Amino acid sequence: MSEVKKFLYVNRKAPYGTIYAQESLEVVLIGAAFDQDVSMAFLDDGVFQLTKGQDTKEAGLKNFSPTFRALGDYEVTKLYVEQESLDERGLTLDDLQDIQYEDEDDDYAEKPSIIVVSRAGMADVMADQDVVLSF
Amino acid sequence: MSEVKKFLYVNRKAPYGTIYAQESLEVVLIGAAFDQDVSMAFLDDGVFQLTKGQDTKEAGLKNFSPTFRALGDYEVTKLYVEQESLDERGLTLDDLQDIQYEDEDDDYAEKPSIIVVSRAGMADVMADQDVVLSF
Amino acid sequence: MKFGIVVSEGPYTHQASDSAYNFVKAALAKGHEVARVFFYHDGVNVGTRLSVPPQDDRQIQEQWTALAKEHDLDLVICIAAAQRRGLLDQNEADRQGKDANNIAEGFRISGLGQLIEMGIQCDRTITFGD
Amino acid sequence: MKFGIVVSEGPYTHQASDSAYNFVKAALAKGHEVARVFFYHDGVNVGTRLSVPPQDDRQIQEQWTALAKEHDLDLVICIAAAQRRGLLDQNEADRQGKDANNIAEGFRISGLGQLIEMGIQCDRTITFGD
Amino acid sequence: MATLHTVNKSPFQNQTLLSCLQHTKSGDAVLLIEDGVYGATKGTALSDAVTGLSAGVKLYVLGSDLAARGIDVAKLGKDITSVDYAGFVDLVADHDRTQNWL
Amino acid sequence: MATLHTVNKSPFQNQTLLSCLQHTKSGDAVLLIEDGVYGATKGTALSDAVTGLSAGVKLYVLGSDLAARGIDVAKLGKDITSVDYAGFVDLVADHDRTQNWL
Repeated sequence: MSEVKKFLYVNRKAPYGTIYAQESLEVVLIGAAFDQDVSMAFLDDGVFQLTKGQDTKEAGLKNFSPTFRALGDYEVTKLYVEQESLDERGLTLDDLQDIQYEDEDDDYAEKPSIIVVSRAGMADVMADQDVVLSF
Repeated sequence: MSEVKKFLYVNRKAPYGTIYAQESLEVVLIGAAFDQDVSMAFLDDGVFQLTKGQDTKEAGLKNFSPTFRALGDYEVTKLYVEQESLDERGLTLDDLQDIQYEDEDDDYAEKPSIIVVSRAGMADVMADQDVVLSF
Repeated sequence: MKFGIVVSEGPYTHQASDSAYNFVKAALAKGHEVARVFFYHDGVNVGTRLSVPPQDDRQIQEQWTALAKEHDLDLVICIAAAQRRGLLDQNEADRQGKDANNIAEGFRISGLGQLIEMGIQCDRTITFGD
Repeated sequence: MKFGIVVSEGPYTHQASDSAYNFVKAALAKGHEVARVFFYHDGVNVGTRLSVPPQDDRQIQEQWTALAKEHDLDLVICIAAAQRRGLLDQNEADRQGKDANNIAEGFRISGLGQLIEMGIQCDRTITFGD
Repeated sequence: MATLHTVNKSPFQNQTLLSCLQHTKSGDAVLLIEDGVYGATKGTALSDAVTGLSAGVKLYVLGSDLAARGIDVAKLGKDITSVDYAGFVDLVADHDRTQNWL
Repeated sequence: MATLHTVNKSPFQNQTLLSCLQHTKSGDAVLLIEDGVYGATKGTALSDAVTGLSAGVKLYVLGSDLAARGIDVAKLGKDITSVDYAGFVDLVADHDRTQNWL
């Protein structure tokens, strides 16, 4: 495809209470086939989507959190997470899943997909896009 | 009907952005036929439902705000409005519709249906109910 | 004790109908009576038989239909809310001149009076919504 | 300029589909192109022909169908979101073994790829949701 | 004549929990469900406010919704009790009315 | 390379407007629509916060949503401009991208 656009998927909502987080991921996975420059933003309650140890069995819901770890296989490797959003919610990077991708330009070395940025840094990421889709 | 219960309809959401305010009113109108002891509570963004001068024509929505003035005809005469919620939103009683009912025990004198209460007073109203329905 | 349940949001989009389902199951398991489940607002969409959720996800409508069958539950869809949202039984389809209906087994369509009646007759009324 | 529109909430329950409709009309009136309207999440419910809103209220589905006819708009309902929520055309009903369909005239069902393609091809993408 | 209140929204996004707590009476209980469970953890920007507004009120949280969201019970604020759906049913039965803050 | 942000939720109920304003860049515009228009009035518990976070940002509000809610334009905060849908379309066209805060 001749034109490559910068797509940002903005995730500001917690998982499970509403479907937006899950249906956002479905867009990202389909979108990966289009060879665009894809980033995901996690801020506000969106950072809750990435927590590890989610166990939905007793609640009777579908656990979609393992899908985040598969994003690297779809070449979705830039997951921007806002530091202030983590802090306000009492979370650290240790509370989040370890999401990695294989860097084909570096002998397939495993590298972290999560990029922690400040609020100002997140604003810079947002301002650098062609298409911003919010969930 | 032998049993009379105290029903409270709690309205905490703004009108038009979502349908809850409108469909709450539909419940109240139907419920009026059941001869229960009915009150309505307006707090948080619910106080916005009662503002006067709503004109939905250009927005293409249905203006349901005149229905509040008809509540008296359905013998729904206790509309509790929280003072703190008004204050936070920069509203006074003058910004609300003048909603009245005819008191059949007082020679059909027109009396105001809106009862402004403090937050503590609203908590007292809530604690004095048999059935609380939230919208 | 006699419980009445209100479900105010649609399936999958909100967790409300899942929470209500879990609550009803637990109440029945404890020997309580669930006199009625009243579906209002987008909750009416729980009662469509046309949904085809992913096979690895829970089947919300089928769960309710099965629970209603097992415990003879009264699952009532509000007619006014259903009309706005396009949820019809055959009777309503005929009345409105529509060429199809989409209600699932175990649900019935009725008026808002059923909600008030539920509140009057039940010891507790609990709403699951947004 | 070429606009792509996303509608993410259902009719009446949220104002989103009304706002999108007003925006599309204004964009067309100003001579812009609206390349596609993509209905996602509960937005798929805008496309049911079975709704019967009160006669004194706006008829949201009919408004969209009429606008699509007048301006040859491409109204696309996401297939994955529609399956969860019970919005089907005849083709999907046949494929899923369902005995009815409920899609309205002027809408078509297609995949999420149509959303991405819209984002790529349009100068601006605007979402109306919750 | 005590009330069971339920709250199902994240307090980081929505004011509902704070409004609920400001309308409780001494002896009431508040049960956090669905996204409301995020209000039950300690060490957040809101935990002091939740604690401060909860005097005289018993706080509960639905365990299955905690687990779904990956929140360990060790992260709960003190005096917050995790219950299952059977416990939820008991709370409804044991209070005179339920007020669901939507 | 400026952005048009839209916000459609009441700031008294939901944190979205404040989060949006904290992520704007100088030269951006924020358009309040639907229940978001409640963030545009002066003399509220939030008007100082909105003003304080809006430095370098142009604030707009959708007039038809103001009218639907019975808000007189005289109640708007200063430097907040009311536009119609045609103005909304122009704002989208005149900025490089639109970010809708949902």
